[in-house]
Amino acid sequence: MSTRITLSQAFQQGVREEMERDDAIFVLGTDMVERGGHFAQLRGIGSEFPGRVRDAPISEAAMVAAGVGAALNGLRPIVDLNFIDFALGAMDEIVNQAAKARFMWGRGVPMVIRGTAGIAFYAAQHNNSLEAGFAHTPGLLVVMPSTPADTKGLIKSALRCDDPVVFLMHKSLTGLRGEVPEGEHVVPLGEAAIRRAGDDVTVVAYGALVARAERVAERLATEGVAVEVIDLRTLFPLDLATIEASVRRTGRLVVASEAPRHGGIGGEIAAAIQESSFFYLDAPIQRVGALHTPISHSPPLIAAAIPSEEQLERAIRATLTPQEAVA
Amino acid sequence: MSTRITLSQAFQQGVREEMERDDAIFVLGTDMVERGGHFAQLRGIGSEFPGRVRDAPISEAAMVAAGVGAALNGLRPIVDLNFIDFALGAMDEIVNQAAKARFMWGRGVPMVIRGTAGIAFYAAQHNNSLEAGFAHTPGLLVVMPSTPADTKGLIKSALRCDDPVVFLMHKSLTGLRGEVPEGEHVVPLGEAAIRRAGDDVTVVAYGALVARAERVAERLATEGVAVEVIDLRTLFPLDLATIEASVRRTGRLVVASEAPRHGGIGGEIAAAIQESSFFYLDAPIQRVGALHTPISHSPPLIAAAIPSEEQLERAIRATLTPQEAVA
Amino acid sequence: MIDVSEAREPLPVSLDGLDGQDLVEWLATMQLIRDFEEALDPLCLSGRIPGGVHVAVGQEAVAVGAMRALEPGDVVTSSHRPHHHGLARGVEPNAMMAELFGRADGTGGGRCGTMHIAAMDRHYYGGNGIVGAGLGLALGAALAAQVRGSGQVALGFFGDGAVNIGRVWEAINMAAAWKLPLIAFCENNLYAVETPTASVTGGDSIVRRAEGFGLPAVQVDGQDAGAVHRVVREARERALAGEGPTFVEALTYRYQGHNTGQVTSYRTDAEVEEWKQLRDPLVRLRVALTASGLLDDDAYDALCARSRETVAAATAFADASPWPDLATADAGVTEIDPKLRGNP
Amino acid sequence: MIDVSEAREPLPVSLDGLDGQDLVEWLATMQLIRDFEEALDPLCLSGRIPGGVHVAVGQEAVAVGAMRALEPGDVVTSSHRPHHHGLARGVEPNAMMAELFGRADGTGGGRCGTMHIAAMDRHYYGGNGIVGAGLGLALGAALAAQVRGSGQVALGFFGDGAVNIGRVWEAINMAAAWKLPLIAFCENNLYAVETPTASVTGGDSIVRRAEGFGLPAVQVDGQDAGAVHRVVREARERALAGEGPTFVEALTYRYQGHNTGQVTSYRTDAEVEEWKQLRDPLVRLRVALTASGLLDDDAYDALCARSRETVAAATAFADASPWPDLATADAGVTEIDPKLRGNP
Ligand SMILES: Cc1ncc(C[n+]2csc(CCOP(=O)(O)OP(=O)(O)O)c2C)c(N)n1
Ligand SMILES: Cc1ncc(C[n+]2csc(CCOP(=O)(O)OP(=O)(O)O)c2C)c(N)n1
Ligand SMILES: [Mg+2]
Ligand SMILES: [Mg+2]
Repeated sequence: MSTRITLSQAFQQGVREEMERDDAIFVLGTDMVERGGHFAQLRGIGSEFPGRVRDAPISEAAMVAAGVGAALNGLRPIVDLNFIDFALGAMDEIVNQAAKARFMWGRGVPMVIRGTAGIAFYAAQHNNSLEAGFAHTPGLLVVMPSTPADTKGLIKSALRCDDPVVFLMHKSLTGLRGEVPEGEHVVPLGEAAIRRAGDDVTVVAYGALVARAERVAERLATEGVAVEVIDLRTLFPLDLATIEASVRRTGRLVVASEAPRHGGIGGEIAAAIQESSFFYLDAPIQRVGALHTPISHSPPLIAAAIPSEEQLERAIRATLTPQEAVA
Repeated sequence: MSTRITLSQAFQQGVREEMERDDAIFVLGTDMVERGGHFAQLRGIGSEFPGRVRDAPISEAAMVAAGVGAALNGLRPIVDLNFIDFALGAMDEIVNQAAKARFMWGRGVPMVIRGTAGIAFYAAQHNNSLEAGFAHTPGLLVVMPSTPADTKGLIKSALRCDDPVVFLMHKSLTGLRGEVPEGEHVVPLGEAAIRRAGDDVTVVAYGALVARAERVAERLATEGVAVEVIDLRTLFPLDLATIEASVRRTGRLVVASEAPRHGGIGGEIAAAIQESSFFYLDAPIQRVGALHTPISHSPPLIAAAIPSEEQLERAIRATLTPQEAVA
Repeated sequence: MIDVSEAREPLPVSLDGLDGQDLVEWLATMQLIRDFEEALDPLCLSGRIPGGVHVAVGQEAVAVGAMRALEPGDVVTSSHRPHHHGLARGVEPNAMMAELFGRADGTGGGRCGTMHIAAMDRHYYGGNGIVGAGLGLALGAALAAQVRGSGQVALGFFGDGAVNIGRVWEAINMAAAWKLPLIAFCENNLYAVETPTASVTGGDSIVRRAEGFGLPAVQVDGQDAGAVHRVVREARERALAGEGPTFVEALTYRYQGHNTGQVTSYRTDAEVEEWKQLRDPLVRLRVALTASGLLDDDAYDALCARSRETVAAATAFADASPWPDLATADAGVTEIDPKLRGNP
Repeated sequence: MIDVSEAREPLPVSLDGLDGQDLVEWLATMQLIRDFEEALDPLCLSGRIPGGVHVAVGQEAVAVGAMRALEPGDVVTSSHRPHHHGLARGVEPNAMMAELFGRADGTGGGRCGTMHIAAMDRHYYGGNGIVGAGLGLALGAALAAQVRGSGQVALGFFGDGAVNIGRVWEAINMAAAWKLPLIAFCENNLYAVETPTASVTGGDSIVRRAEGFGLPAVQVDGQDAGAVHRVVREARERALAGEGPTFVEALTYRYQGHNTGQVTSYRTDAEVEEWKQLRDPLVRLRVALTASGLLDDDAYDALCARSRETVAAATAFADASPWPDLATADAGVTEIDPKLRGNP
């Protein structure tokens, strides 16, 4: 059985089922009890689980700290940070406390840090791409689903994980609808999904770029180019095995992300794959990402800063006809 | 004229000369006036420049915020964060305020954020490698010198730059001695240095790994392997042009960093170089970095987590005899 | 706060010692703010303004009263609810509206949008998307003012929700310890999004909390522009006399939801009505000006007409303004052009 | 604080209602802490302990008085100056010393070192390298205690320097707003590294600052173990009665420099001598116990001998302990082994 619901509702379904299963899950964030969070993502949960959802003051550092301490003392908190940008006010708590407790003390911190991420409205300070920084932080897991079904399946896994998971939900996918299996539907952390099979070029993406890559793949299929689209889903740990297997077949790789290209997760993937699969590559790995700039308010400026379908297509074509650079 | 002084003294010399040159430079940090900062790096400056050095409360967020606001209102602050790890308590101020002001408002934030970085004692919470995150943040420049002369030359450039510069000084290099030119010695931001020329393999490193790479290069020279060692010095913007020119000669690249290898700056360099210089590469680019773990207190555990000379050597050798992976 | 349990008509305002012509300008600016902001919701809902905005309808006296107590060289920073501050500081309505529309003629050429509109030439460092962060910039401006001996003060606005952001207290402590010329200005409109701030805030008084940091803290009726003006004026004088920062808590109210189109079911109609009927800052100022003969009905009508025209003209200006040049999307991020050496 | 201007001998302590045998154990633990910590400087300088340590010589009564007011199930978090808390909580001296040496038999197998020694089985979440951060973990433990109805309280230690870290006040506000069973315990030893905290702190009283956040705040003589014990006991009772958190400021003093081998030129010899002569927590407790016949000189000497033996044994144990297994350098970072799928 499945129902067609939004990504946000799928998140809620996953949280609800886990809260029914496990009394230790506890939700903390601003405007949670009545509104269900800034994006109403948990609307209703407050009254369904009295005492297990709490409205916090605007104190991101204390929210995360409270989550860490509560996790060490028997709860499994979801700390809802609203926009993930506000994690910047709680970085010590995330990086120095949550991420390091298991290593130092042998006790995990089962906590989900939820944040709305990706590029959309509200300009520079609400459109930071922090995922690469989290993925570089030993002790954190990082998740960013692109479909409602994965959102449910991944939040269930995150809530069963004994370590801190940064759970990123893309602003522009909140209302995305899709079939979501009812009941026990669990997507393991650390496993990518092949969204579309193809033997010519591998495209790795996550978040809002997955659908964009699928559309480009569809277009290129009409020209006879078979693009394999891999949705990372989990950003740490990366599923390099799946990417590697694909690239060893296609010989070509494009990695796409909405984060500034420079220093993003695409660099890690490109570096790892060229290292492991150098002799399988028929062309340089292409990376597609945002310009090295804060995000603007004006829609055309936003669009100019982040990867378009055209840009993705150009990158794919570049792997098909690599230019011998002039020596 | 030059004198043989420590990296810390070279920093001080650069700061002193710039403070003499420019009245707007102002120093803010804990224990600055008498002690000259936690590492005595500015000892004496407090009494030499009365009113221009101030002891701050332990309030990293307010220190950086004060730096940003003061920079917008006519000062050129040095905000000394002691260990760079404490920047985690000021991330919003660094990433959302300092880094974005010029983009949003057209006015730069001439501020140096100094921090002691790199891997050494004091365990997990005092040994975060934050440089990759800063380099991924549009609006920030990032510097990490490896010699006393560069430290002087780069702090002078940083203090003349109209944008926020994160200035990282390696814990274990504080007392490193070297010849430092007196007076006007300026090292431009964004230019790498070739520490040792060679035509067989290029090694790119920064911070404490530069000297390690030089020692390995020396050893390998006895076997007839000519290693070119490039010291990045500035981590953003990267001097990809210099690396590229070198790799196009050597055909082989190793990137070394003490940060966790996964997600570090090495990934960016490897990705960019394989893209720009794919057909010049004779072997996969190797990256050497720390294990994906917080840093321990115990010296052997620290040593096991970060790149050793042996590891660097293995990586260099791997580029000399690349293994055709089994298909 | 004044006890309103017996009041049936708008409360008086305190205009002693203020210049009559100035006060008429205050009312005109407050009217402009109201008309400007009331025009925004439909513009957002129709998509002409991309995204939503936080409007401060009901909070006009705070902005005008405070801003008119400052001098042109003083520094002001704002919050995520910034239009009233910006307009009171003299940001051009045309340029503000064009910025909201995301157009080339906006204050930031379309880069900033609602929360970052600034006027650096007026020492107005703009709104801030991060609760409490504007105060930090004001802190720094005050530090520079002290170090440079520039004779400026800096005023940072923030909401009641920000009193639970730790960095706000770091800034206040630093200003108090160093006797910086800072005015920490809390617009207490009782709610943070949908959460009554009192329900998540320890203690029963924001000013008492502030006093613990060693600076004078005054609560003022934020719907009385004159009263706000007086406390800011006094705070400014203290600051310039080297006596350090002042904390101001202005009791005010936002009539609309937190953001465009948002419901307000978390508060009672009676509460909203009481603020509108008895405390509306525009009505109160108008009544006082009329009573003292400074503003007759014709003059008031003319003022309102000018305000409406200004807003209409701003909307037309914004509509006519071109989209930004896409080639500049990543220009001016830093002074050094990183592309020079191959990245990014 | 007691006025000591006329005092010429150690001040009395307040032991009313406390059990005599308990008090002897307190003194023994305080002596152990002192001997243990006094042994550390030479061990650091000779390199047997890698890096330096922050010792709390002079602050023993704070740790013992507070810890003995808690129950085994209560949660405790510490700071960068953590050995006295750890030893008072019952961390084995052998395991603590081995950890300081970086050896396999240390509490953290050499991973933690001085600032992160913990005893999770004793609900002691260890020291913290980040000023003020321990309080945040205690906050969370108190939240879990409240939600789970576990009957625990949580106590978080921090220094006077931490009162200017914003997150400390975020935590205190949250605890006050939610009436959490938290004891926020400030060890005020007057200095943060070399900076007199008063010189960078607005207001003239830490407890007054705390009161502004809506919780009771008490100042106590931190060199009087009995007095510390009483305020923590009372705070614990309040917490368990659902009345919420308490802020405690204990006035204390560190005799040595901030970190191993550091100078103390920022304070006068007279100040140090006054604390040592009139307020030393061990001397004061011993004098009281002797006067009340609970401890004669022989028993005291035996207690001191045991303490010295314990420290000597711990040092020998640490010396004999092997280095950690290098193959585990990156083990147990997360429950999922990322290597499974090819990274990192
Ligand atoms: C650090 C941070 N946390 C959360 C938010 C999301 N947010 C925006 S406005 C707001 C409420 C602010 O309330 P208040 O300070 O009272 O200002 P008001 O909206 O009432 O003017 C919140 C939670 C934010 N922008 N920044
Ligand atoms: C957030 C942060 N900033 C700075 C430091 C560096 N530091 C370590 S201890 C210390 C002084 C702390 O003073 P106090 O809180 O009074 O504790 P005490 O050392 O007196 O016990 C400082 C500044 C730190 N560890 N964490
Ligand atoms: Mg409010
Ligand atoms: Mg102290």
